Amino acid sequence: MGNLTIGCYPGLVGSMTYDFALKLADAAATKGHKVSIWFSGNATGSVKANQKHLKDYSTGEKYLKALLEKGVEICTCEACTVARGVKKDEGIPGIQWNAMHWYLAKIYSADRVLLIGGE
Amino acid sequence: MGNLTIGCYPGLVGSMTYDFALKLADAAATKGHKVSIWFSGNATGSVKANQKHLKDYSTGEKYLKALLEKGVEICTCEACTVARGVKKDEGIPGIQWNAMHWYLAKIYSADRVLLIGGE
Amino acid sequence: MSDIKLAFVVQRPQYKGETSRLAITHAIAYQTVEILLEDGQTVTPKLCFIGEGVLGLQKGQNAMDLYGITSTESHMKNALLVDLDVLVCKEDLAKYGIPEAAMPSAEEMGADKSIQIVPFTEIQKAVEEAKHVLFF
Amino acid sequence: MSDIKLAFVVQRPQYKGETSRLAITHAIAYQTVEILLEDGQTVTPKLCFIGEGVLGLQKGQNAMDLYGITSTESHMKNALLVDLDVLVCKEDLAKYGIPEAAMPSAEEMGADKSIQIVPFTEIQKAVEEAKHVLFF
Amino acid sequence: MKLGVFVSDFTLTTDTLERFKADKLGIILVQNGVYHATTKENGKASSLLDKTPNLYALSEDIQIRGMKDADVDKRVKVVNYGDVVDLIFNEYDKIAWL
Amino acid sequence: MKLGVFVSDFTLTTDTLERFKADKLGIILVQNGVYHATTKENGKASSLLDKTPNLYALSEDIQIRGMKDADVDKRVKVVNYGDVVDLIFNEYDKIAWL
Repeated sequence: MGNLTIGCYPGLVGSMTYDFALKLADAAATKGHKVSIWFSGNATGSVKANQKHLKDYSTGEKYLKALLEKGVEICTCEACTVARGVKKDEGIPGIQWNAMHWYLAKIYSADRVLLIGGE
Repeated sequence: MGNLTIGCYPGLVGSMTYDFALKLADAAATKGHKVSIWFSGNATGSVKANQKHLKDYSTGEKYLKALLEKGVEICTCEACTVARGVKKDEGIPGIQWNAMHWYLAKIYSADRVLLIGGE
Repeated sequence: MSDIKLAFVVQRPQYKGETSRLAITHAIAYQTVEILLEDGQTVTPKLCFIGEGVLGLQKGQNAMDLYGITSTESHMKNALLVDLDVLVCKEDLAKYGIPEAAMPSAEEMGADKSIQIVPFTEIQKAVEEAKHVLFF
Repeated sequence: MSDIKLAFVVQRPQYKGETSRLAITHAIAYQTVEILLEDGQTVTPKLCFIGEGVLGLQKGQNAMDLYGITSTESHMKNALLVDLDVLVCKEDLAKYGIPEAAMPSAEEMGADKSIQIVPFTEIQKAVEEAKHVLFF
Repeated sequence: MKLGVFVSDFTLTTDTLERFKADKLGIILVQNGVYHATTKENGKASSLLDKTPNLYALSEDIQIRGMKDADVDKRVKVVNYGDVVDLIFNEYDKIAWL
Repeated sequence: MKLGVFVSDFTLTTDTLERFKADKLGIILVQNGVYHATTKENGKASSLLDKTPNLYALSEDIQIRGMKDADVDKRVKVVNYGDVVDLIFNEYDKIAWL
């Protein structure tokens, strides 16, 4: 089994690139691979807890919690997140908050790296 | 003096299109024009209060408050905002929350309309 | 009694960011704007699709099952149900080989209007006749 | 003792969204990653600019006064100060008429490294030699 | 190198894919990138399909747009998320999202 | 109609500007759009500058990129935010952001 590290930068709502990152992570974890996800840029807004799911908008919370339960490690860039007004105690429990070197450390042991830069 | 309605959809951080919208609104208000701003899409994330201003990221709060004081009307799309996990009591005071028809109503009396769709 | 005409022009493909979808929902909001206006004041958008904006309008979309969101097709039907004029550029459908029969219809839901497949000149006219133009 | 080589390739212009700037700051983070790794484990990114990615790298930027944010120039200097290899595609600078002398330098701040203006083949080589490649 | 590239747009704004050489190149069409597999612009299939015999398109992203697997150019293999995971791990050693 | 258009990118992904006709067209270059005024690709000025004599570029967006007003093509007038407001109200009746 392999080790996949995904960097995801696009925002939660709108582009569905974010949804792609989560679905890919889920498919890889389901096959038994070790998966970690790094959020930076607009994606960091998605770690806020208590997202209201309207049917016209993607939502992340339910899927993020399911991934955490499957053993996927998820970390958000702390600076990017607080710059968007989201504080740590407002975040989804289980998601890590760290600096960019978290991503590089995961890359160190990854077999495959996918950076989805977005935009 | 004229009446300018700006629709702003891009996010607060990163693209600086958001900054453009605010600077244009400020310049128009300074010249005595009546200005209203409608936030939809990613821009709605910017109405959250207590944004931490790091020097690597645009911030909206200070500028939004200054615009409100100059008499600029600002309104965020409620559905877009709650979909991003921001609740009304977490918002910057003075910014209105309403549905998309708010924007159309402002357009009704506008002399000039600028929609910045972004992306 | 006065009406303000608007042209909403969608020039980017559906399912590319949120903006192209917001064009449709913002146009639909013309139906409820009366609560914020005086009697006799109206706003009338025409919703126009050009260029890659015509991509992603086809019927048969499966967005709710696959991504948990409302499809563009469903938004288009709502637009027709509230009597919006929806213009799709004929030349651009042809350019991308999209059959005109693939456009959604809300006829069976009781809509009086259908999507109007028109030459670009009609969209130029809608833009000229509008007081304001909004590009998405 | 093992090092993982990475290639960060910036292909979009600076000041276009946040992604191109995040490439630089993420590369700089290689300097502090040791706190999360075992002794002797290192990660070494090469930061490469191609295509429109070379736009917005010029010196003389005035971002703090005008927009209240750190300039790309300042990030580039930081990258040099932490000894990153920064490769800028020679053909693309020429294509856009940007003089090589317009590239920022951190020499007066004590940096040992300078921006390396290299033919595209060198960037292809960096990508081949890397274990992973990240496009921004 | 064996490079697997995700293409998520129809109109590409960079020529990156043209420039890098790979011993083995795979193109995985996702999101609006699937139009490269389903849509002929002015009757002509996308030139992306000439770049490599290793072409894939994500089924979910075809279906959400109201198209069917049958609309896909014969050179392109329709895959699901699980297939994409296998491609990433088994067929390519570097992965890029352009 | 008198149409004032904001252009905020260097590589444009739509041909909208080519297609609509206006009696008077103004182009206001902002953000990465200012490269149309400052940068010659392969020695050639942007074809956008041939579209109309009414060309403007935002000074702040030139300066943030390390360029100077002197780098701007002579056909383009450098303006500030206040000037843009005046253009919007006095010179054009419809405004677009492409």
